[in-house]
Amino acid sequence: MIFDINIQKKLVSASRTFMLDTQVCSHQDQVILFGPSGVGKSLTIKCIAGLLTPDSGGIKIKNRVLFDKEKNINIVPQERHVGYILQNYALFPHLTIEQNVGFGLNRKGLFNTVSRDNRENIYHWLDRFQITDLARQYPGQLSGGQQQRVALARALIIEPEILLLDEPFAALDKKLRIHMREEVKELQEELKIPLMLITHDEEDIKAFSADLIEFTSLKQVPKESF
Amino acid sequence: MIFDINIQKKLVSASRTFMLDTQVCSHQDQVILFGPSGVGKSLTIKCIAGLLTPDSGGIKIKNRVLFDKEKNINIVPQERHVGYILQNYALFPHLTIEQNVGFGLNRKGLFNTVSRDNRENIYHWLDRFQITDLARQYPGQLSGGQQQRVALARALIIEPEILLLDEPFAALDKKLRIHMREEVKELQEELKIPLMLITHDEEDIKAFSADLIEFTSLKQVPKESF
Amino acid sequence: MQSVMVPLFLSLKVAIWATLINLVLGIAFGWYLSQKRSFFRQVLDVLATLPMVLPPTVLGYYLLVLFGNQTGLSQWLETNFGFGLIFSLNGAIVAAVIVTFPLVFKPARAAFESVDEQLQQVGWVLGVSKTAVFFRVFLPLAWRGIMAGVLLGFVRALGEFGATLMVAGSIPGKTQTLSIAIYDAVQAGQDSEVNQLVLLISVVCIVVLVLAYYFSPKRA
Amino acid sequence: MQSVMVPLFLSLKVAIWATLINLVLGIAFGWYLSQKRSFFRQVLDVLATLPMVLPPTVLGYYLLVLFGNQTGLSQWLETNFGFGLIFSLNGAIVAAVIVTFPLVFKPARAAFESVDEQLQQVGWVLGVSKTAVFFRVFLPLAWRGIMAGVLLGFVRALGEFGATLMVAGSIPGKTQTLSIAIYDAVQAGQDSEVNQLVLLISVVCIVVLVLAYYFSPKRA
Amino acid sequence: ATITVSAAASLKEVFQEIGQKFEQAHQGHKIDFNFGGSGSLLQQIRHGAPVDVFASADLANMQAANEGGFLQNNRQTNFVKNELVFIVPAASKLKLETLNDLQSDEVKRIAIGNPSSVPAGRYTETALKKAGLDNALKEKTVFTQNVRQALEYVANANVEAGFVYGTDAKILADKVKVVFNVDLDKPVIYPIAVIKDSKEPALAQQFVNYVLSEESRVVFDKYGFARP
Ligand SMILES: Nc1ncnc2c1ncn2[C@@H]1O[C@H](COP(=O)(O)OP(=O)(O)OP(=O)(O)O)[C@@H](O)[C@H]1O
Ligand SMILES: Nc1ncnc2c1ncn2[C@@H]1O[C@H](COP(=O)(O)OP(=O)(O)OP(=O)(O)O)[C@@H](O)[C@H]1O
Ligand code: MOO
Ligand SMILES: [Mg+2]
Ligand SMILES: [Mg+2]
Repeated sequence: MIFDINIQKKLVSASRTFMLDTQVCSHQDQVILFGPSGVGKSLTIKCIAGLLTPDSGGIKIKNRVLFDKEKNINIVPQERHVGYILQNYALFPHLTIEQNVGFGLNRKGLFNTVSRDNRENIYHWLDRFQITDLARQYPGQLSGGQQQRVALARALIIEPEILLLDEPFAALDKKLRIHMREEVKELQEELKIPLMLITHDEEDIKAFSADLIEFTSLKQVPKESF
Repeated sequence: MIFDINIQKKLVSASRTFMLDTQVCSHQDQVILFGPSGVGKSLTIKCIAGLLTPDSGGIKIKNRVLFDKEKNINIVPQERHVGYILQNYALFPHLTIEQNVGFGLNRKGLFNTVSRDNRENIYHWLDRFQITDLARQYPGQLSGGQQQRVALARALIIEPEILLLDEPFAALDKKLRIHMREEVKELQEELKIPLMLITHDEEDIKAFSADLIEFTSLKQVPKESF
Repeated sequence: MQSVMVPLFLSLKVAIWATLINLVLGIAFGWYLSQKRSFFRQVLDVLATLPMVLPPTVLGYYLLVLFGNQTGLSQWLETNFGFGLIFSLNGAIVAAVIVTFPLVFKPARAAFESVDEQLQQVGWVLGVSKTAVFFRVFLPLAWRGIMAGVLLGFVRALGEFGATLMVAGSIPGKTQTLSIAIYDAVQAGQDSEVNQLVLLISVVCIVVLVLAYYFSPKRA
Repeated sequence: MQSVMVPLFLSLKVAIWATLINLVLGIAFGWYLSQKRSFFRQVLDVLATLPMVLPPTVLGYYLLVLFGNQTGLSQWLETNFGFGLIFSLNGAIVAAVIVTFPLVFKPARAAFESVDEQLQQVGWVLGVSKTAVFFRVFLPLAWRGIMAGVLLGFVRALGEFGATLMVAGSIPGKTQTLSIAIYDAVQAGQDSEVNQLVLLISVVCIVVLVLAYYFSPKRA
Repeated sequence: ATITVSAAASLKEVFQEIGQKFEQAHQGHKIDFNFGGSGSLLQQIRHGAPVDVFASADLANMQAANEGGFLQNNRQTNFVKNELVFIVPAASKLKLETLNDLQSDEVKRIAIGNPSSVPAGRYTETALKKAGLDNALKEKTVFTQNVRQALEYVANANVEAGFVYGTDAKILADKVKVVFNVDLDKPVIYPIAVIKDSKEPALAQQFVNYVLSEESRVVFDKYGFARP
């Protein structure tokens, strides 16, 4: 079993309670989550990255336990080694593209300077994603599709052990989308790391030979039942 | 002529200069902009909304001059009456969904309270976009697709005279995308207002009987030439 | 007890007026400075900050010279508005405003500068007037920083005594504020009275800070 | 001229030390308060703000009692660290820190609270340690608000004299800072010396503020 | 009517008591006191503060007021005299009997009002000069901003000795002890005067007269102020 996920989380906000209840079990190392807007795809991936702590259940990926409520295991995000792309990119606004992409290469340092060793690596990724000429820009000076590619480069450069991609190609034009899809596929196949992808794009579904997990909106429970 | 746009704008940033040079002329009241990432589609639409002032040229829509460098005309954003959806939504983080959607209904008031008259209107739009149960939430508590629908509702509720939509359905699942597309089409046809849409989705191109304007990346000039 | 209530009341009057004035002027000035970086605006910023570097008593001395009858200012105010500054609570309020102004406008400026400009633009495009966008988008988003400054200003105004003493004097029942009363009591070696007054001013301060805390917006 | 340089030097020493201490303690405290809303943290916030409400001279009086020979504190410091507080520049620094601490931590707290939490989380997921994320993401994003407070603190420390005077005394060449010298000159009616000293302290203040302006990040 | 009396800080307690008695004796009239350092009070008067009576703790400030033309009929009257006293903390075990004993190594710090602005400091400086001690003691002196600050240093035992007015020492009689009165060539004299711009000159003069009366004398005695 590569993906063995079973988590529950109650999110309470004014006048509404959302109940996340996800089961994902798969022997394949590629998994695609799809389904209507607001069913909890992004929240699920957030739990796996360690940014949201489920109320109960467990997360096991490639036999590595990331979270287990009963055994009281909860690996900190820093130790989960995931490549995670948020739906809204979340680039660091005060850093250049170069610094953004290189952020995770320096795990202890207190400065955002890019070392010479890392620079080569960073430019390699910028090249691959066709954003080399943006290296010295700030995120606020980039187009939507450019930002998305920066987010991808930043997540992939750290050689993660798991890839969690939340609609990673949504802002790209068709040609670029095909290119980036190939890049991700290649990387995944080369490193043999588990990949979890959220998408609304049928082309993605066709391109990856992934296990398809459909999220239905059934899990949303009206407030009264709590 | 419904769309008569001819604008130039030079954007200088560290180690890079982007030259926007857009010509869009169309007799149709629906126009779709498409093309590779970073060619200037979003910037063009921003100029039309009045948030970026071109260096030269003019913008005339349905014979209304919004901008004319030579005649020194530059209508302020408040008076352009556009329904504008940004690629990153830009919802007001401190306001509830209800307040976000109702924001433009109150043009002079100094408070964000929603009046009873407006509430009915707001809920009408929330219903149409299937986000009624989110009315009291804050943007930070919404999924990507939900945020996008809020941005749409906020832009459309003010009965704009021009619609400028920057990849408005990118974060929606297929079913919802079809539904929202229909909503926008209906509205446009009902109000007969000019619509300009940026998209990477071929379905959009098929669904609208729009004039297709392809942006090529030719206009990007290397720094040396300045 | 009555002898304590009068200075307390005077102190509150000074601090509340100074805070209200700062709330308007400080926010407006901070906003103005945040709108554009320019040499002129920076000069204004520095000038408005300068009074803070002077010992309050010295500042009070300058205010005395400025408001005194050697410049026409005092007489002009007096004849036109019946509004004296020397030896009056008005003088104490003006002194408190000048002393606390930088505490308010500087954090306000920083807070305004940190707000995402795009949000105000979206407000404009939605047809909402600039003033309304300021009140409905910018102000609430900058509120946390503004409040920090306003609270600092209030507390400082409550404790201010150097400049006040010089301009407004220490007239019991008229201009003797709580902090001047404390100073006097310390000078006179009246330990129990000092403790009583310090307790009182601390309670006022605590109450205001706690109230402000409960009315401040929670983190999203 | 020499008579002016010594107090100036002492003033700068006090203000710079106080600012450095505040830079560390104020930011740390502001950060701590911003991390979670709790009753306990709010109590700490209020307690640290309280000294501001006291007239500095009165605060100085309390510090004198606390550091003085009557409690063991002073002797203990003296024998163990050779570190006296009364009538020494150390005392002036401690007084300046206490007076300016709220000016630094309150805006810092507000600035930290306004930073998008998601960005720090992204930093963690990228495998970067909490400390490093603090320095590389949180601190730069909150820098504007922090700087506003730090500058206010510096200027105030430069001008502080009430509490300093009480604790450190006014020993020419040893603890007589510029602001105390100004006060003395005003009291003695030495108008031309007053103007000279005020000009000097203003120039120092202006230079620092302008430098800070040029080193502050531009708006994105 | 109401008059404002600006009086030196050291007169606070005694003037408040006299003021109360005056108000009782002159029904319908009220006195607002404004206490502060004599120098500050003079500055306020110079800049147009509405003051009716000025009572200074030294002759120099009153002199300056007179020269500035602020006194009615250029008239001023001396009303009390104070003593300069040498004090030590109540618990002090040091044997100090004359000014010369201050040179002892056991005396590390001496609190003195700043001679450039504090009258008491000026008197002290003169006395020390006369005894030929001013240079010898230079290293030990801590200048204070007013007399009361010197008193506090002694009361809190932060200094081994200090010079204050007799009336000050009386306030904290439980914390400081007076060792001896310092002999002065020029005595510590407090003058009082009606201000020229007074809107109630008659009442102001009445108050000055009351301060000079035998009725007030009793109160001054109680607080330790001598006849001029
Ligand atoms: N902080 C929160 N508090 C309350 N509810 C929340 C919070 N965050 C998310 N939700 C709710 O959880 C649900 C799932 O959100 P999620 O972002 O996982 O959706 P999604 O499946 O990714 O949808 P989309 O395709 O639109 O991105 C949504 O209905 C949302 O309103
Ligand atoms: N403030 C700025 N300073 C400098 N360059 C900028 C700035 N804003 C945008 N640009 C550049 O302008 C170009 C056009 O940006 P725009 O957002 O219009 O692209 P787009 O066509 O919408 O692309 P996408 O499909 O990726 O959203 C980009 O290459 C971008 O880097
Ligand atoms: O009361 Mo005074 O003027 O400090 O000697
Ligand atoms: Mg999502
Ligand atoms: Mg775009």
